[in-house]
Amino acid sequence: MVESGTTTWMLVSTAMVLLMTPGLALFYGGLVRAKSVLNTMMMSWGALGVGGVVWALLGYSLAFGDGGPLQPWLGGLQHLALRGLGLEAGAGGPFPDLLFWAFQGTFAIITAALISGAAVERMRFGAYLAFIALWTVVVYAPIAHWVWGGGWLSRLGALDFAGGTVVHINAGVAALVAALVVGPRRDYGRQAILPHNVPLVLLGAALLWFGWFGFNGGSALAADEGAALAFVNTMLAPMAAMLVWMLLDVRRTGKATAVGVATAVVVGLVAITPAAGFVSPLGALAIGAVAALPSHAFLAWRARSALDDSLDVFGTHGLGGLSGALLTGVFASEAWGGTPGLLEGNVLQLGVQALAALAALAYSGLASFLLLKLVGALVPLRADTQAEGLGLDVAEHGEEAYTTGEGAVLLLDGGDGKMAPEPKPARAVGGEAA
Amino acid sequence: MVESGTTTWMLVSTAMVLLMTPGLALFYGGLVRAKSVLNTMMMSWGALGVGGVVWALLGYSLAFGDGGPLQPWLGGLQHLALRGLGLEAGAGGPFPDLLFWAFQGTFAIITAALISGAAVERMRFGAYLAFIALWTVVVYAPIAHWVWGGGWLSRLGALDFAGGTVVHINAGVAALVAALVVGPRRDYGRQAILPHNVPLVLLGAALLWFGWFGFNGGSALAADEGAALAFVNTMLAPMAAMLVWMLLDVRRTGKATAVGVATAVVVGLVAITPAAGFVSPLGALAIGAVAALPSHAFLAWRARSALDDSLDVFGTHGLGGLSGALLTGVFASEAWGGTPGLLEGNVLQLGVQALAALAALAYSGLASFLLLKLVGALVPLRADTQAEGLGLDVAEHGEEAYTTGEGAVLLLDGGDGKMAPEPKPARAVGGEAA
Amino acid sequence: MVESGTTTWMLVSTAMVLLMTPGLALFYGGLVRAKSVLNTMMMSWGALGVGGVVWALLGYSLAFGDGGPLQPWLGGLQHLALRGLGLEAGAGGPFPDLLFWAFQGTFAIITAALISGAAVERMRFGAYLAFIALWTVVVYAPIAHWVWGGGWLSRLGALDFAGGTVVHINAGVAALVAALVVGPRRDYGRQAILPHNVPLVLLGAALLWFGWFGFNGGSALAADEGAALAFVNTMLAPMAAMLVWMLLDVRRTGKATAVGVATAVVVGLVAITPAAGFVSPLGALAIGAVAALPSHAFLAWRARSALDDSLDVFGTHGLGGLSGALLTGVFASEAWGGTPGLLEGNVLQLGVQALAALAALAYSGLASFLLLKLVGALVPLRADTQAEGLGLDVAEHGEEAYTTGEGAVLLLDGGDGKMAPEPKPARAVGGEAA
Amino acid sequence: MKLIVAIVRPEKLNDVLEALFRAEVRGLSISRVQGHGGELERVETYRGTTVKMALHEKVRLEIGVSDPFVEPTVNAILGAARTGEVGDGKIFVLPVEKVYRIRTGEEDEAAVTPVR
Amino acid sequence: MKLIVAIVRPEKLNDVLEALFRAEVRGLSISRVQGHGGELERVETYRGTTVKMALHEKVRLEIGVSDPFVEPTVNAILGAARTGEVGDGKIFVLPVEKVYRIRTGEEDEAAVTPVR
Amino acid sequence: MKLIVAIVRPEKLNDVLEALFRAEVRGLSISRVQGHGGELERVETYRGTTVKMALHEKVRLEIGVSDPFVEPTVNAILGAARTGEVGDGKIFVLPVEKVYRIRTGEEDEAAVTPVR
Ligand SMILES: Nc1ncnc2c1ncn2[C@@H]1O[C@H](COP(=O)(O)OP(=O)(O)O)[C@@H](O)[C@H]1O
Ligand SMILES: Nc1ncnc2c1ncn2[C@@H]1O[C@H](COP(=O)(O)OP(=O)(O)O)[C@@H](O)[C@H]1O
Ligand SMILES: Nc1ncnc2c1ncn2[C@@H]1O[C@H](COP(=O)(O)OP(=O)(O)O)[C@@H](O)[C@H]1O
Repeated sequence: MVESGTTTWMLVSTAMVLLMTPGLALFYGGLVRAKSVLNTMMMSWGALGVGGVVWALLGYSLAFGDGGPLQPWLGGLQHLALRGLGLEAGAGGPFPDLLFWAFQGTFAIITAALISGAAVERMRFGAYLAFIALWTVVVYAPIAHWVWGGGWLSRLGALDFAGGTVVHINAGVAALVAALVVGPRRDYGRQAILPHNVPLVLLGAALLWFGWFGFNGGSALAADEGAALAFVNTMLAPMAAMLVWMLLDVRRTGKATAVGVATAVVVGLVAITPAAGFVSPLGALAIGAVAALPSHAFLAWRARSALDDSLDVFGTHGLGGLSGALLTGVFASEAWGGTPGLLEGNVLQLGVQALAALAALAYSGLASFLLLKLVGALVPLRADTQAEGLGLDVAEHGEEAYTTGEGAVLLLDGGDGKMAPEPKPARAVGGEAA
Repeated sequence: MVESGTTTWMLVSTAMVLLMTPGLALFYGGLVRAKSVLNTMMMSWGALGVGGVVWALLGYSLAFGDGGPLQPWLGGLQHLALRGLGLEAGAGGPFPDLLFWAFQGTFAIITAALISGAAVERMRFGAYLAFIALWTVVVYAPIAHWVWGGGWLSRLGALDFAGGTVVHINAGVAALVAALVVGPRRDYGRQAILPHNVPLVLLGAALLWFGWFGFNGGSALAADEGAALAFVNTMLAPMAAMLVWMLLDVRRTGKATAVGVATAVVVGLVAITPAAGFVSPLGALAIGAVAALPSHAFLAWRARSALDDSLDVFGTHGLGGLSGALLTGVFASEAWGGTPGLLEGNVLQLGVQALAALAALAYSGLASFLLLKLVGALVPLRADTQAEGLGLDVAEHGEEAYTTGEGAVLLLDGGDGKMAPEPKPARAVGGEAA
Repeated sequence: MVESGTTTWMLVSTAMVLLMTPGLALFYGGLVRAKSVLNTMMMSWGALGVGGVVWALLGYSLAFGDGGPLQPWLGGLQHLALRGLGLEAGAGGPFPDLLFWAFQGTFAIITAALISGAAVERMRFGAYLAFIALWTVVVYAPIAHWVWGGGWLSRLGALDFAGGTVVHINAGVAALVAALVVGPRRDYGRQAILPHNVPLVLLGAALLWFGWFGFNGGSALAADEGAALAFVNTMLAPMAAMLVWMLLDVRRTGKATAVGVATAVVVGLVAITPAAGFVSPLGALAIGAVAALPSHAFLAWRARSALDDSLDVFGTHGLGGLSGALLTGVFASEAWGGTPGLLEGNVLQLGVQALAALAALAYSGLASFLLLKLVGALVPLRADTQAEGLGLDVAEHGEEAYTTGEGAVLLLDGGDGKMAPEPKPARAVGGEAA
Repeated sequence: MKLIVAIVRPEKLNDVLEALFRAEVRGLSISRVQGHGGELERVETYRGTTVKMALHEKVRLEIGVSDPFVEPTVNAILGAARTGEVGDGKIFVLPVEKVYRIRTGEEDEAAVTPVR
Repeated sequence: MKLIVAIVRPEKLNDVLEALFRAEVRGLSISRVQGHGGELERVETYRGTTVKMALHEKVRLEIGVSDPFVEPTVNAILGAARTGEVGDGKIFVLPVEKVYRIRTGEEDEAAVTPVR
Repeated sequence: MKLIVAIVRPEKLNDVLEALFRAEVRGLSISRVQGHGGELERVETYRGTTVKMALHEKVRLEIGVSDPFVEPTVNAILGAARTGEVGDGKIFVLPVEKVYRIRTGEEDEAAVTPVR
């Protein structure tokens, strides 16, 4: 039976999570140079198109279908092209089954989009789309199956409330691999590459935080105590992460930074994701605070290293996800809906958490590498030097983000070589035009 | 009886649809030149004020009141100035009647705002506000009545789930007429007029998509299977439209564009609007994909024609709405909550859909023309040449969107000619100021 | 018992109100000069961190705890650090108690953030954070207790549906005091200080309006008739305020302005806040319309005075809140869920409203003054002259909002004086890099 | 060698560019400037703050030409940038001592002769 | 005829404009530039990236004047733009061979004399 | 005294600045310009509107130097800004009649000699 309160919560949560991907586009877009902001944003928007359709046609079935004998590793094909997904209440809870597909789809989409931050300002758009299409099927769907689809990690008892492993460790590692395979930007390490629009970054962070309430709260699959707990924890962890990050910033440079605050909020959100419905609110504060430390240190190191994970996807999502997965094993509490964790005397859980994280790390790392190699064997992964210098907006999309139109000459042949006659401005009907 | 789950869904949906109008302001604002971005945004914001109040005073009653003998054509006057609208559950469903007014009001507002895209950068703000005030009463309310208020089109069995005809064909045609009556911008066809801020366009598209889940999902007037179906279809159709549009872009110029993606998403959303609760998810994918074709072709033609429908309101909303109305007649499915459509053997439905679309087209076209002529007879519709050159932001609103304040001299007389004495900066209480 | 519909509404409302603070960051950020936009935005974001954690540790308990003998004045300490807040339905209604904490927390946060508008472009960030941390405990929590926590104002029968007094009068007065204590910007009254990005202001206003539906609607603490009424009134009042403001603008300068529209919407929202669940929809229209008058006049006067309440926090929130509090006493209606007001013959209620407003005014004014003096005695409140000239973004945060990176030289020693060896760009794995 | 600096209306820029290209002038650089001249000041209002805007958007062209090109260049600009209303702008002709083409190191006339 | 190019602090621009108008200099164009001089460099940090910003925001004025106006113009700028701190900027006086008013085609002195 | 005006590629700016600093040239102002030269035009499309972009992003440097510094300055720019591809830009050397340092009122050579 479909229940109206729960259905409403899942409807709203799904819309909120969907909004995260355009939010990510703004977050990432603000962090790059003005000459590549559109390309960067298109990498997220493209995931909405490509990732969404792939999820409908194939991904969902592999993640949530019944895999039969393969069930520990992969789902079956019975939901190919949305087959068998109806409007009755399904396994997810007292809301239409198709809505569960949609909710999960928004997760698949943003996971793919997250990866793009490692390869901005140089990866070719077509190659990127091809990669994430394959990646959604080959990497995301299986790992989602392991944890949420009845696969081996769920049987093992790994705790991942809303996707710390499936989404964040997974995307973070894939991003790391992409940064290495695609290689650094030519200017990287030689010139300062600075965010062109920090207010856009803060706007993106705001939409991410807002959407994350749906991401974590909706993962309760009910409008109940569990949802409320996940919600409150999603509010507290980034607050704590922000405060700690500001202190670390002050210690390092004497100043708290806006980009730092936006980053910290994301790190806090990432870290609480696997734990949201399993730890107490004070646990959430602790997780947010602690998770800020490794990520802050890693980002400081990374920018001086040769590793051009340009928007620090690994440092924020990969490492934040790792911290979150382990801290879930520490703070999980029976009284708050979780298996007991380390603090409640269950050492084992921490091991299970580590194992799940390692499994995702290994599989995602290897499979992402192979997929990039595969795509790279068919089409070049990188834009050429000149395109990179000019900026990918013009080179890959034939557009500029910000233009006055000065010096732009109208081509009236639509680019196909045949010049149309110069159009005469339409006479206003009835002589309104002066 | 008011039911909490349903009421929540209608509350949230209404807020989401209301957010679409400021979202449209960003979408439209990014597409114009920097010198008219505020005027363009004000055309949407003005609709929130003028359209909303007109809807409260008169529009709603004409659309949803009981028209007595005129019922096929127009509602009655019993809800003038919100009279008779209370908090008990009403005809809309198990949620407060007044909330149905609000939900419908957000539709009336955005429909009026949509039109503005055809007349940006030249239409006078006062004339525009007068026009949309009249238009909401004379054009929008009757057509809404025909389709949703128990009028002749609803009796005929025309399918329009969330306003493909009432909102999009209607606004699209009115925009076409406005473009013709107001006449093209002086630079149109002579100079390249390019979007000044494409990230703003993408942000606007994101808010539109987000809000559209309330637009279509809320149109189920319940938090049930129908809402979930409408929701999922609202997710799928724009994804398909985006992919097809990117392919068409690549075929034409070799490159997928960001403005194209934003446009495609809107076209997909428009096209699925009449069908959202009546077709299967695969049907939604098909509708989104197919609807991209005519709109893409039309936009390419339009920009080289003499028709300065500046932001392509007709090409996206009019034509997208038309495609959607007809495709609803094709893909509507009994199993998914609709009357059977062409694919289920019901040829007639396609005819009914065409008739409804034509009726809206004809009435909106004619009535919008007459209203513009009427307003134009009382006040000039167009800003003068100098104002258009200077940009409507300064000319119509006395503001610039982006300014450093350099060369700005404070006037301390408030513009009324009497100079005030130069203010001495306040002494800080307690000497904090250095 | 936790009820799913109500819980969903409270979850969504809380997320919407939380989004208002980053929305405010955009609203305020657009209104300042480009050189201080990040600092301005950080003042709101900082409130999310500092205010949120302070609320968790101490503020909530003082506002909503049981004060025992002190109950008329202040709550108790039983909820220190979230103690005793669980997931069962609590005093708030049929939704988890912890969610009531979260909902109230979003109010505490935005109230603190609102104050910042009076002190932008000159107040030191650290001093500001210290001030709002103290202020949340010493000023906000007690006033919230008086009105909503069972304190003396609630016993007196003062009507404040969603925080006209607790949030807006309170923040407005504190802002006034902050403007006076911190002192005006050096350029104030000498040079024109203009908004650097008006579209950002409109975007911020959009997010504020959207979130305000949760602010007022959620304050019903139920998904019922009262929520719907509050919602509809939250839609109508700003519409009316916008129209009146545009007329006043036209009367003053001949032109309706975009900054004016954004301001008017906020004034309308502020004014309806105390009344939302107590007045009829027509009453809401009236309140929005009337409240525009004093605020419009005050803003015109303020900018020519020596009072550098830079973003007019007092004029919009303080005065708007005052108008709203009094007009609630006028329009409150028994039929619409309120105590009868002046129009229903109850003169007394107006007196009670005035008293409550005065109490908040006096206490907040005095306590805010003392707190600023206290903080100012420990650390300087103001940035020095040079920092103010340079802009607080660089001076306080070491960042620029908009930069091309030209002339920026990479420091590879992380600012600690030891130069790292120049990094060699990583060799691409597998030779993808050209 | 001369450097021609011209201030023109932004809305006339495309016409000026076309006229220059027609006059075979193919090397130039432009930038946005704000100018003050005889133009009417405009009043703007932001909340309570009313200001008089003393500066207007203009475009500045900078064109290095060899001596025989000075006259055609000036004439092209004069012809294409004129509206007859106050605010059309100015042209300044400055002497230049030396010009270099960075790509080749070529000097003077050779430096401004377009390559084909 | 001379072209006076001045680089000043942005926060001093309005004072400079006022001084120029008082000196009856009414035609000029300004633009935003970034300058390097003796100013202290500032350090900025974006996540892990720390940079030294070698350029500072300045405003560039360009003023075509007839010879008798050179001195008053220079003095007006010197007076109004000075703070005494490093970074106040520079003034360059360049020779001009020819000036045209685009609106009328007037030349030289006539081209820079304001119309009334 | 000379004023050296150079148009260079934005991506070469940092190299140019470094070369200038190494040549002991420490005073300069830069601004963003858009240039037209022999560069290939690029085509952009916005919905149905296809345009040819005739202008390319460049950076303009303006450097006032005393006569002995002209050559080192020009050489520094020539060396650091060159890629060999069309579009590298130009250098113009203009005569200057007078230079003032606003902070001190110093003139000419003294005005451009960095303080220590
Ligand atoms: N003396 C000058 N030096 C530099 N620029 C000038 C000068 N006079 C005018 N300009 C520029 O030309 C523009 C138009 O000048 P103005 O005197 O109004 O026009 P007109 O020549 O038509 O009388 C100004 O906005 C300014 O940018
Ligand atoms: N030689 C120069 N050529 C061009 N611009 C210069 C030159 N020297 C300084 N400037 C400009 O003047 C500004 C201030 O110069 P600086 O030498 O720091 O000041 P001061 O003259 O007070 O010592 C610089 O930021 C730069 O914009
Ligand atoms: N005659 C000129 N006057 C001013 N700027 C010029 C001139 N010629 C070229 N430029 C500037 O130099 C840039 C590169 O010029 P171009 O002729 O393409 O390069 P190259 O010198 O390599 O042939 C142009 O984009 C323009 O900004």
